Amino acid sequence: MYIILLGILFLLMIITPLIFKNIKATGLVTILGSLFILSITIKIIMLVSRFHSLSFFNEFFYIDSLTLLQLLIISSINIIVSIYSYKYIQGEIVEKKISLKRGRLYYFLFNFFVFFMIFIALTNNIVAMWIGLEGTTLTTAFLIGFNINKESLESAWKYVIICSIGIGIGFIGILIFVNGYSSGDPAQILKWSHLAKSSTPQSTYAIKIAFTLIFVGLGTKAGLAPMHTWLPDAHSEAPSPVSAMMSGVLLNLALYVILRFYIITKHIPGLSNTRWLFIIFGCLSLLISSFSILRQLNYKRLLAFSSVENLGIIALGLGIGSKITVFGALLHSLIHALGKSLLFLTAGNILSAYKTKRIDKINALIKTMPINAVFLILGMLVIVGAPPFPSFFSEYSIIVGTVQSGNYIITALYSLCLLLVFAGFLKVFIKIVFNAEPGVTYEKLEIDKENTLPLSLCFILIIVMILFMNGYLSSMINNAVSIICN
Amino acid sequence: MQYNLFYVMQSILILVLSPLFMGILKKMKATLRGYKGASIIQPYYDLNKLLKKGRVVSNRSSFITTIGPIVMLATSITTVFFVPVIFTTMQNTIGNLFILIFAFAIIKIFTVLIGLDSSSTFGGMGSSRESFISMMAEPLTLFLLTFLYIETKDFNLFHISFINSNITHYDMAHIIVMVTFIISILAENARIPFDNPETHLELTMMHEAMILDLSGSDLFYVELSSYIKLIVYLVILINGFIPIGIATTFTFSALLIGFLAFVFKLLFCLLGIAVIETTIAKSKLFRSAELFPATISLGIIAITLIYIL
Amino acid sequence: MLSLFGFQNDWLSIYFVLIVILIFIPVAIYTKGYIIEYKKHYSIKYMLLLIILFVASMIGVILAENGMVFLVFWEIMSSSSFFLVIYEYLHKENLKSGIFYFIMTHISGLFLMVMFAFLFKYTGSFDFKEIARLSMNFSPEQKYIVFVLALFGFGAKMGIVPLHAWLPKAHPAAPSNVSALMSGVMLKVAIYGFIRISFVFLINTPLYCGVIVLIIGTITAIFSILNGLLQNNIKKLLAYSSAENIGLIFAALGLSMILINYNLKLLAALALTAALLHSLNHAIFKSLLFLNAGSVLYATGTKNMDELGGLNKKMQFTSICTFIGTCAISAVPPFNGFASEVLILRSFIESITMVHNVWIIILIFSCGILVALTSGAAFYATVKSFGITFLGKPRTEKAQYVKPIPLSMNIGQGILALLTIVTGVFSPFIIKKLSYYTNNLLNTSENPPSFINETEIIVFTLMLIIITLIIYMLNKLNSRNKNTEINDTWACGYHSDQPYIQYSGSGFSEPAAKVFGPLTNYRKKVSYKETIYISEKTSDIIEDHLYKPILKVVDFLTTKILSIHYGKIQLYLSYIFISLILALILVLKFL
Amino acid sequence: MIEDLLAVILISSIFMSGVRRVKLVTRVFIFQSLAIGLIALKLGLDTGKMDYYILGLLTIVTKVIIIPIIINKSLNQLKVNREMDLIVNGFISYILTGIFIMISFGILSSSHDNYIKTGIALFIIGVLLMVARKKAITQMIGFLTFENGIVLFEISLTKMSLVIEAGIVFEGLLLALVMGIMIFHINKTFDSINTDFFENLKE
Repeated sequence: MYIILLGILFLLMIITPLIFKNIKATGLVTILGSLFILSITIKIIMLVSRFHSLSFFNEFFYIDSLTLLQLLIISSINIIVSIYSYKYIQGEIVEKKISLKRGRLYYFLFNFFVFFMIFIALTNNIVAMWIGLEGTTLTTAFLIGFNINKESLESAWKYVIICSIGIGIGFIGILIFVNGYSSGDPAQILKWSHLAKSSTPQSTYAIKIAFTLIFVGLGTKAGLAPMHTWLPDAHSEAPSPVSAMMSGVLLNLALYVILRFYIITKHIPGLSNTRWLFIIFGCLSLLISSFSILRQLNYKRLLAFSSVENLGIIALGLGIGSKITVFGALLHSLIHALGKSLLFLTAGNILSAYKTKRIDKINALIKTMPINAVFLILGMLVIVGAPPFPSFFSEYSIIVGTVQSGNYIITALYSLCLLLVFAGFLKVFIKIVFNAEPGVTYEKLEIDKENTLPLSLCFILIIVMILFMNGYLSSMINNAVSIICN
Repeated sequence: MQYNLFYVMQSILILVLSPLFMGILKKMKATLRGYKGASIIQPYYDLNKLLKKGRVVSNRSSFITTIGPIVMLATSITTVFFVPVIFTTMQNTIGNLFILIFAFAIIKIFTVLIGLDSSSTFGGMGSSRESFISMMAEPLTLFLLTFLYIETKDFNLFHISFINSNITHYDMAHIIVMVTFIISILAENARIPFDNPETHLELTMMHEAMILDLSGSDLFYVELSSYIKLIVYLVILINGFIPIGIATTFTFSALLIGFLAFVFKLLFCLLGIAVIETTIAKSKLFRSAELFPATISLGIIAITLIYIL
Repeated sequence: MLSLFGFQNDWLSIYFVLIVILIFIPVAIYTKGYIIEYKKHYSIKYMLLLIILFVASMIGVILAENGMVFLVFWEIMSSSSFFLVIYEYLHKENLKSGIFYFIMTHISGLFLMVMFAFLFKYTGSFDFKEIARLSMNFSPEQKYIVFVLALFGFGAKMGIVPLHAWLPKAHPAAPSNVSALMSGVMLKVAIYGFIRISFVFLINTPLYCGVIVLIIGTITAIFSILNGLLQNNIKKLLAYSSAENIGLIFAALGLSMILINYNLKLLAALALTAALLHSLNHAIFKSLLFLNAGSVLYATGTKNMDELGGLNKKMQFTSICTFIGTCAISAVPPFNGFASEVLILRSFIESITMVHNVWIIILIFSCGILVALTSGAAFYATVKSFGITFLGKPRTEKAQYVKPIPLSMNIGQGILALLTIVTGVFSPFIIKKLSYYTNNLLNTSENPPSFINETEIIVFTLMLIIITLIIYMLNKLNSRNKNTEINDTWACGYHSDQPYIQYSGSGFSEPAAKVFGPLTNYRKKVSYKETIYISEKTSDIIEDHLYKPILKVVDFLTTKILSIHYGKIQLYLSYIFISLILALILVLKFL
Repeated sequence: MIEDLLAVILISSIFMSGVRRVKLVTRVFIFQSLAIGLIALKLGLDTGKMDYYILGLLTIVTKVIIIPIIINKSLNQLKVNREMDLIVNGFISYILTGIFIMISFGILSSSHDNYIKTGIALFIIGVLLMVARKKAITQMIGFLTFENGIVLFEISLTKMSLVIEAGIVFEGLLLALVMGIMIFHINKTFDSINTDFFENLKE
């Protein structure tokens, strides 16, 4: 029922920009639709909390707590971003940066993008997950190259090539993976819920290869280093709402797909060591991104690197694999989505006010754009893991987990990277917000008040998360943890 | 009760006689240098003269100059009541060495600040040097305390002199620490080789430079306080290290012996200072600063000697 | 009552909470007047909010009974103090030092996080009671690990060498009321944490832990006070002096740890009492001095003592308060610095006679010498700061035309000055109370003797006051019919009204610079340009030789790692394939 | 028949790795795709399963007809349709592909599945085209070659449901379309499709 409802909703949302010429109406429809999606998500959450898991359409769709987490992330970020887009696109059109047609294209692609993400989260079919990922590549490729100029085209091209190769590799992995189970019932073989329960495959060797291919291939899409190279380019060039969506949700979702395969792989005897892939690539991502953050000239690029870093943290947490770290990783994916969206959207506001992404061109934001400055600082605190924000607990639980499992080197490395990221963030954002050049008087900009509703909404969600962290949220995450750790 | 009365009396004795001892010191120096010198009660005349004079105060001076000399004198008078002179027992509750040592810090801080108070060049110079010297001399105080504590397991000077009074044979460490303390006395009381108390030459003076802008009664207080301070230091030296002969029972003969022994030892100490001051020239500030590392290593040797030998 | 809310209520926490509150009240009163100055450029509500958050989080840290709660409050304390440090953000250096501070404090936070993770690993709990119950039975290695992490974690916050570099940067940058809180209270919170870990949890640490703490504490004390001595910025000098006092406290703690190891519990309790008392005393007099520095800054607009001088005429009350603070920090009786200084020296001296290991004796003795030297240097430094700033003649116009100080600021200073005297005179009673608790903590079987003769210091004080009054009366009598002439200071016949004939701040500390110059990287340059011009510079050698190389390494690595993102898509693709091949090899061969 | 077609694929692909002219590469690619499509059709004929027919037809329609049209369209706008300076020149490219294919065949020596072997050869060549060439269009063809390899894998390894297979092929087509549109825009903005100009974003 709900799935059909969702499908119809998306159909409407996708068609609207094609039919309606009015950009405002399209925007409103999108906001309305995302509201509906959120309410459906909440409804589904309530259902699942009662039945533990649900499946629809001959198990083509399957919902458990892990899915719920993704759904929650997608739908909450979606509503924030669609509210943001409403003013953003209008502003762009008013400033004659884009034509009306492109504005409608934006909504078309954006809704498609969201559709694919929800599809990935809901589907039970492992190949369908892949299709969904490929679909997000297709839609976001245009969204990244949205402002057709040299930089955005370059980044879009890199994105398309690198991600399609990655996804191609992942697909080979999936093929081999499925082949490893070919003795089973052909009707069931592509179903994740079936695979997770099924007995050992014919060849664990093939599964090993397959999982590595899947990990590296889809890891490209998830932005794990050293396959992350497309990410800073794409995130810095895409329109800010798209960056927020990609950074907060899409990367996470790609990791989610890997995780689904990992859950299957993990239960095969002798293959639980594949978790080292998570640890190694997680650490690599942490290292590379944290050092890169130290010397960035472009604040959106900085945020992109931070996404790599946070994905590294999540991967590390999943890789360590004890209950506490997995809990931390899942919690972190949630708070990172919110925090990073907050930062990207604020960055978008700053970009539209200053027309530059260069850090050294922006000073004394607290004087010129006080509201955005406050959100920027708050977002920074969320991302670097300052309490009482949940990111502190998620990052800390990973420290506890690494110590508990005896991987002290990883603890040291992890702490070092956290420190470096902290230093890098602090240097840049404190400079942007507080630094005042002597002899310059800073006037308050009118644009400051524009488009702050989504920011405050985002922050309210974070506050809500703090409040619910010990209650419903943690029980939901704990359910998800038990799916992974079993 | 009679003990306490006697304590007060012996302390008042010191108080009253301290200018006399300074006169004796000056006389000794003069004799050693081969001239006649002033009478030994000359310091009383000097002090009396100062007391009679009016004050000349710098228009820059502050409450430091107003209260400083008074507090300095009061402090040094107070310390006198915290030391044994010719009689000591184990019953006494006051007389902790820490309080004595730190009480001199009151005098020091006021002298130094008075130097800075009148905004003259000399004062600043004197203060700076005095602070420097006293900083370097600080570890020597520690030696004193440490060593006496090792010997007697006590910090009370009355108890220390009581316990030490029957020691006749002094070991090496004892002598070494005594020497370091003597150096410390010279440094804290602005004697040669650290400072020349007689001249008013800008290159050589420290203590005099600081009180250069005082006059009249202010100068009286400061001078008297410095006399008393020197004598108290010497009393600590005498009764801490060589208390032999000090009265430990409250009989007339013992008190007499104690008095004679004390006077003899004090005169001997003054003679020692006079000899040092006539034979050694005041050394450069940084040269004299070098004396401290030397003394510190001496002290370390002394303390380790106790443990290794 | 407190434990109802999951908070700690043993005497240690209560004691430190008392310190926080004791300092906070006068500082809060002071703040009322002090912030007027900021109205023009900055938001006042923001500052008040942050200060309340800051103080509340400190109390939270102290009262926390759970590792997580502790860490949360700890981090909130760090972030709120950071935003307070950069409160005057229009000055660029403040931002820089604020960032440096926050990074250092984050290092501290990370170490503590790892430490609590280890405690969790060993005991399976974050609850302090549970940890305290199980931590006694730790193996020596486990104790070492926890101890080292605690040392770095709390040490970075306290500012022990070599992690002290943020202190002299952050304190001058922060508004003075905030520096008073930071130096007076926040450092004590770190000390509290360290005591809780090493005395309440670990109790019997291995011998070398104590040795390390003792050595580090002593080095911190002597190093920072020699650096502080050469500063001309009042607040920087005070910041270094804070590090020095922390070093002293730390040395006393180390001594106590060593003594516990030799089962000399009574003496250990003495050293611990000394540390605790000094924490209180330092909190009071250092806050007082920072508030005074704030008043000077408020009135004249400069922190550089070479531009000041002669403020006693126009800021009588402040100068008296500063004088009291200076006396306290120079351990002049009967002010409060004296009592704890005596206790510290006493514990050093007594332990020399009690310990029976020659090498430990030599260590304690040499540390004792350095501690004594430190107290001498502290005297030198604070006399410099008071004398140059308040006495003599105004050196520049800034010191000539001063703003009047609001009443509330004076009240704040006055309360603290009063506290300095009260806690000094009544220190024996405080010591008695404290030693009761420390003896309890260390389980000494014997009855604790009184560490200091209670009557003596009071007798001394009373005598001093009475004699002073008598002399004062006599002086009045004596000077009744004599005239007092008030004149310019005689300047050997030159113009005596020239302020530059006075000793400057750097001149005052010149002797020390000559002897200890290499320790502080002191450089002097004399140049001739119309007149002789002398420029001096000091820098922190640890910053130069430890921090900068590390930064260089990080910089180098950054350059190398950044060159990964070369911009060529072909290269990027090859990364994917290389990592694929490597991952395959890894998975197939090693896993 | 199938073996012959596989041979065609291998030969064409090795040729692809060293050819400089973009048009020629495209033609070889068409041949290759056609062969793959034919293989799928032949398999369908042999086994009688609908899946193979659909796959074969879809492959032919998209890769032999639609995608070449897209490529040609973008090629027509180019001034230079020749790889000017290769990162790895033709000679070495041939040798490299030979070596890599040899190694991969060596690794797979235990398997007798020629589809997989050929598929891997296609992967290698696709990757080579993407890594060692500078023109965006060559990279696109490299990617499509890579995808052809995937199709061969698919043929060999699994049987999936119709919808899914259609989805996969359809997405391949869409991707090619997206790339084509991008090349069009790139050519318009950069006045070239040389990826050497793609170095604005670094660090």
